[in-house]
Amino acid sequence: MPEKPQKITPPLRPEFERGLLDTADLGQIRRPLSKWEKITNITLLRRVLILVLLVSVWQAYAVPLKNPLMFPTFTNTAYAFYDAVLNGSLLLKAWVSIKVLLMGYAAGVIISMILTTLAVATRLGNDLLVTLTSMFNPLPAIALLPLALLWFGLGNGSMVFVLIHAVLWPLSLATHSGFLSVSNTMRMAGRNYGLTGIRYVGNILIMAAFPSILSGLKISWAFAWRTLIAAELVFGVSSGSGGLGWFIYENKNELEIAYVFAGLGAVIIIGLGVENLIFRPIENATVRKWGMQN
Amino acid sequence: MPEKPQKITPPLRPEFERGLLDTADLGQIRRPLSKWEKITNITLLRRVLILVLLVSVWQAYAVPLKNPLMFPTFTNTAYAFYDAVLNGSLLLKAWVSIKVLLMGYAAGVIISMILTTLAVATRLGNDLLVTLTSMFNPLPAIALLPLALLWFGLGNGSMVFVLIHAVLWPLSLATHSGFLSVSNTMRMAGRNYGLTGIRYVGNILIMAAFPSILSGLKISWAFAWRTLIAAELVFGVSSGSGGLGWFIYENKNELEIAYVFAGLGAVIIIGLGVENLIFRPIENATVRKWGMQN
Amino acid sequence: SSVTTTPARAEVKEVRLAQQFGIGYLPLQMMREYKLIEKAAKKLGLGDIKVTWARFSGGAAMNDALLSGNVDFASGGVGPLLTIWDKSKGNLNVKGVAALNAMPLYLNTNNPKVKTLKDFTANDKIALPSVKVSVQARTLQMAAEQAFGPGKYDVLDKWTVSMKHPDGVAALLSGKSGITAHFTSPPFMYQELRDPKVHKVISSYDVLGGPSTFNAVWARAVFRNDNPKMYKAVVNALKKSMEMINADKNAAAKVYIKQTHSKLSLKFIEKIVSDPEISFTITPRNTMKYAKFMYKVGALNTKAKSWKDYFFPEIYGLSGS
Amino acid sequence: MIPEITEEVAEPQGSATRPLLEVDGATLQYKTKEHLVTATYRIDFKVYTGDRFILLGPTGCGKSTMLKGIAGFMLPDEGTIRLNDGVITGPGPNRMMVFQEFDQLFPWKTVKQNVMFPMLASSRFSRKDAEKQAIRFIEKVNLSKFTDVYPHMLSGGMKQRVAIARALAMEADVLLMDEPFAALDALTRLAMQEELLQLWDDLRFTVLFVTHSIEEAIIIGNRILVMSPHPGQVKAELNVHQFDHDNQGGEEFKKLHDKIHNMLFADRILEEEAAPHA
Amino acid sequence: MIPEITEEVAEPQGSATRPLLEVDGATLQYKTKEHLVTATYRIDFKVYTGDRFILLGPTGCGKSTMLKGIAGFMLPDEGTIRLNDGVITGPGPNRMMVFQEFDQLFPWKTVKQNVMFPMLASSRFSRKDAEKQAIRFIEKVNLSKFTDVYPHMLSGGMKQRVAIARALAMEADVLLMDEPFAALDALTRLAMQEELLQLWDDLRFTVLFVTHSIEEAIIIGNRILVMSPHPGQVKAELNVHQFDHDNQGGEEFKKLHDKIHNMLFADRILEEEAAPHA
Ligand SMILES: Nc1ncnc2c1ncn2[C@@H]1O[C@H](COP(=O)(O)OP(=O)(O)OP(=O)(O)O)[C@@H](O)[C@H]1O
Ligand SMILES: Nc1ncnc2c1ncn2[C@@H]1O[C@H](COP(=O)(O)OP(=O)(O)OP(=O)(O)O)[C@@H](O)[C@H]1O
Ligand SMILES: [Mg+2]
Ligand SMILES: [Mg+2]
Repeated sequence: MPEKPQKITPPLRPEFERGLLDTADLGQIRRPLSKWEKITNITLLRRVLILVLLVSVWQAYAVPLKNPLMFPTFTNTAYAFYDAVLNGSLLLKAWVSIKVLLMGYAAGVIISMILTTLAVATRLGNDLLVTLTSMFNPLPAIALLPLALLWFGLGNGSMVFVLIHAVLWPLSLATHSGFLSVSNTMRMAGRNYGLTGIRYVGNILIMAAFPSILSGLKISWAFAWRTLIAAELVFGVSSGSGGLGWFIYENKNELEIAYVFAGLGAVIIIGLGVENLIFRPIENATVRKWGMQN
Repeated sequence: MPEKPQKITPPLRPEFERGLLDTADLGQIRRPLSKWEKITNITLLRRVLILVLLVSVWQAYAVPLKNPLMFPTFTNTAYAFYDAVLNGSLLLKAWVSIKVLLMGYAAGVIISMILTTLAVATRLGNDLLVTLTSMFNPLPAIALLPLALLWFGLGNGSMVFVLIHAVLWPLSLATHSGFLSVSNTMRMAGRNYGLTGIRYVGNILIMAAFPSILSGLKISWAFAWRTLIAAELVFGVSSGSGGLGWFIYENKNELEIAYVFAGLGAVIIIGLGVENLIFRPIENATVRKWGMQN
Repeated sequence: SSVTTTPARAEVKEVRLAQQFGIGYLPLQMMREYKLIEKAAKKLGLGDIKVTWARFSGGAAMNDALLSGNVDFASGGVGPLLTIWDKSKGNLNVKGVAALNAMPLYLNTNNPKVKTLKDFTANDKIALPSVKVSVQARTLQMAAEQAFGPGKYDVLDKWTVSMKHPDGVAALLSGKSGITAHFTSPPFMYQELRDPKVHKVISSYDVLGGPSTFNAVWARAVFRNDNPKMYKAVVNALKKSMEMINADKNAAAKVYIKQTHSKLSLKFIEKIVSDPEISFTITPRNTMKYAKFMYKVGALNTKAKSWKDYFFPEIYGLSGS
Repeated sequence: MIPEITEEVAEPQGSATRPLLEVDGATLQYKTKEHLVTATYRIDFKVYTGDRFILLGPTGCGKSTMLKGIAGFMLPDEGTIRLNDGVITGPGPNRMMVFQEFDQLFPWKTVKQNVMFPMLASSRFSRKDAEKQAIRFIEKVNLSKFTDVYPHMLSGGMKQRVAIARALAMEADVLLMDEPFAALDALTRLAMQEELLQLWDDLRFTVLFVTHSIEEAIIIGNRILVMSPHPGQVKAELNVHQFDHDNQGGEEFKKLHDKIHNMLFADRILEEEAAPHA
Repeated sequence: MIPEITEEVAEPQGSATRPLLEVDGATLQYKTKEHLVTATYRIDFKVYTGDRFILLGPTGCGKSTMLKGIAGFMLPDEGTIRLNDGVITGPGPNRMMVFQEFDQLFPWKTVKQNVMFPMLASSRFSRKDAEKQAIRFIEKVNLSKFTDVYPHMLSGGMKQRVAIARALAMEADVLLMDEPFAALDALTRLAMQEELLQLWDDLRFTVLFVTHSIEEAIIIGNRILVMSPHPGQVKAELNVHQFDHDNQGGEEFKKLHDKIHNMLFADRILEEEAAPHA
């Protein structure tokens, strides 16, 4: 039999035992950060940079384009925004829109919670949610117009109705999928403490599915806006009391495109505000803090 | 010292050891199901029941309402549908819409994957995604109109562009939140095998976040439809016969409301079909099978 | 025009026109059906050209298409024409090519108590295509000024509601949505009037003192400068289509049904087309009244001295107003 | 620490005559679209009030499944599981469970909130009492300094200790513990074992304890159910009330240890034999 | 099973003079918004090719954290960790890790696919070889009948065995095993220990092994790093290459066991002392 190749053997080392180290400078230990790291650590700074970049690209594209009726420059838009805020009633109109939006959003969220609770509690509820969602979610708001008019007439009632349509389905889909993904151990732990029905959903499922729910809330928030802007045109508003959608539409009709962009800019600013002043703090105080998201 | 109350002591029992049981009838053990359970076990049956119920409610509401201009009965709509399929070109129009839809959807999904991959790979990518999403997601399609026309002109290019807008943001939000929720152990396991960049995202993150991605895909599928129907009206048709959206618009103008509902019905039927023939099988073959959702 | 084009310069081989929905666009439908532009172009020596027809559900998108160079000729109401002329002055210089028709617009109501504008109360809601800016809204403002006195043109505005034509019809006829009046155009106003509960309050002809243009065609100056023959061909085709409609109303009605896949009866369409109030002509009628009014209320920055300010010279020979 | 018990081995009598928990021919199965896995097969055993009942057996023999059945998360496909003469139909806070998995803590609650939660959810304690109780038991598992920390900041062993504290603090009638000490180092484990026995001596709850350490089984339990795998079946029941930490080194202890060891060894057919069947 | 080793205790010489892995004053910290937790504090040790190096210490002393540092998931906030003279900057397939948590398997892959995955992902094996290797190692952990089952259908112990098979099958130079046998019953554990040692004898990989069982440490390892908690520090390093299963009962073994036991006991200040500081 041929000799096997020699096997590696780790060397023998002396044993030792030693006392504990001084831990006085424990709190001081930090990996040194380079200046660049320090600067790029500031989230706000990075995001503002992105915004500045976007604005520059816009301006650089729009100036040589010279087509203010299609695509005004940033400076023109900024001026229009300034003018609309100061002389027009952009802020008031935004406020009108936001009020309706919040009503519809809140109603949609509540209904969605009821529907998804039903869906996890009973199999019929589950079928109902799945079927309704796959049926109604793809329907454009225009489809709801006749029903909205029949049931709520003109005005905010109908608007809230279509906003619910915008919020309900995406939020339910995200929430439901989140509920279904909650780990079995966590579910069993909750049920072990005698939680059932609404308490079970509220104390266990909603919390454990919070990342999904949060993304559902963000998505449906955005869609509520989209729908609102579009619905204000369809439902119109008795003149005088229109919101942002109306502001955009009116200016579009008058071909005051810089003002149209200013209106859209208001939507963007509100979107950025909601993300950075509401959703991000919520995220930091919940899923981040709990280690459920990195 | 007062005597303590007597403590409960479990009784002593004889020990025993025994042989193994015969496991011949192992495969036969099943909890008997009642007839009712057996019937309600059939998902399709339950869902069809829900549909029948919805249709009945519709008919029962619409008949006494006697308002065919706003809300036609189910039977009228069914007839209109039948007529439109047979004599009109509903199927062809639906196909026209679906073709564009699929293009936009596919493009949106691909871009979303790129964007979210960037977002998990780099911090700047993350900021970019968060900022862009919170800015553009709330914007209605109308805002993109000038850009779409400038860049893509009339026709499918622009349509695909607004469809991407409909798909990209909600899908990215859901996917990104899913990525962030992947457990640390799973991430570390993946990276341990030397996976980085695109392979890491494809092999670990996308799979582990699949429930979230799937719900994002469903949501954005629905929104692609909503947007398509709306966009077909805005962009009109440059040639050919237009799609479902144009069918609805034409009939609306003719005050053929039953046909409008038939068009919307087609959207619903397609929605149900996609849910039951595409999304549910995918779910069953993936997240259900893998035990990631119950 | 100041720009002289050398005849040698090649013109485009394709012309793109946009139309909207409604009976007012019948001349365009005729042009499409009978390939009138193609024929006119051939006569002018342009050879075989391609004509592309785009359909839009609203004026805003159509204007975007025109401004971005995706269509060459747009069509729509007089109001939008004036707006785009005003706003594109010194830039793209959009002007009218020709009128498409003269058509009345009716304000109908289902409220039996309303006989004149003065009978409207806070309980009434007037639907019109878009509050304050549509032709209907302008006409209503002009009527209000006539009824309530100078400067009081906006007294009815607070009761107006934006609604697309078909939605307005459904709302008015169903009587369940709070809409009690609807300012609309053919064929919707005639469909409404078939219901005995509905009656007419005013017609735009009353307000403007005679037949007035409802729809027109417009284009960018640069297209006309670069493609004078093609432009001419379109104008000629327009003229030709008017002649054909006026020659055979029945045939025209058939074309309408064919082109729009309409399910309305031929009789109904023929009746509208033959209505003495309605005429198909390229001559602009009473457009200056709108121009003056809109300037007065600040909707236009430019004061038009004549209808020729916002139309291209090809039709200056006509007795427009 | 271990109660004195009359040595006579006889059918139980007196106040504790009726078993608290009776598992009677229970077969528990997992069903998926493609597989049917029989985790336990016609299992019988009785647990009396005050028992420290050990489930012992190789991995995959259905110990966790059995506990899930008793907790009410799974219903038997054959046979019955009765608690206090009533058939178990679902979970309830009278049976507190410590799971084998590390993700049983609620990540959105701090250590203290996690421990308080079942007490509040079951309305058995006022908020004040629950807090006091929570602090007491967090101290017992030596995590006082981590009271207000969220679970994701704890090591594996620390998480399991919080779960133990949570279950113990409820002072439930029945404790179901699934390898609760598996993630603990030898010394912490020893301390926890002592703590559990001490508590048992005070409160005399009934505990069902899953372990894979024969030693731990002998020390903790008063009776051991030895199971064999695939499908999980009862192999034997043994009395081990005589032993605790103090006589761990002794002859008797070693003999019993070896007896159980051999019993399991004999059974070592492992998973090879049985597997999910269609 | 255990290699013969010259008994002379001296600084290492010859081919294995240079350490494979050198941890030099490594401090590893977890930072969250509110807390800064120092998990290990200025840890030094050297691991040579072929070492079976044990990390031993109470829960929360930073064993898992140390492995994460070596695996490259965390960078030291102070000090360095060097592998083959290069500073570790990230994870790589030359260091295969078995995690402590049960969710380390990919739920979307069957047992076999899970085991094959690292082999394919690192392109070290062809698909065919990977499959052969996977089947071989699944057999080694006695799960052949579960080859095509998804992880959610396995018990806790079975999941851990799959993870072990996955790591072993890679035949990596360095194995990092975080309490891999904690969820296994005594017998399966024994079998796995033997399997690991057998494999080591064949392949002579280097393994860093976290355990909280002193016995397991002595049997598996050739050298033990004893750690003390809060923050995790090096307390001692011991040679244990002399011991294996066969002399487990012996006097020497027991003496060493007690020595380590006391060493850890002496240190039993527990978590009370230190906690997350701001
Ligand atoms: N969710 C599940 N779906 C299908 N089969 C399962 C599931 N959970 C467990 N099993 C199977 O049931 C059997 C018993 O599993 P169980 O978890 O009860 O074992 P155990 O005795 O607790 O093992 P361990 O000591 O490893 O925790 C195993 O064969 C396992 O494959
Ligand atoms: N993600 C984290 N965030 C903050 N602190 C953490 C985190 N993970 C662990 N720690 C802390 O770091 C210290 C060491 O944890 P580690 O997991 O390394 O311990 P361990 O020795 O592996 O313990 P065990 O034997 O229980 O697994 C503990 O005090 C723990 O609280
Ligand atoms: Mg188990
Ligand atoms: Mg650990």
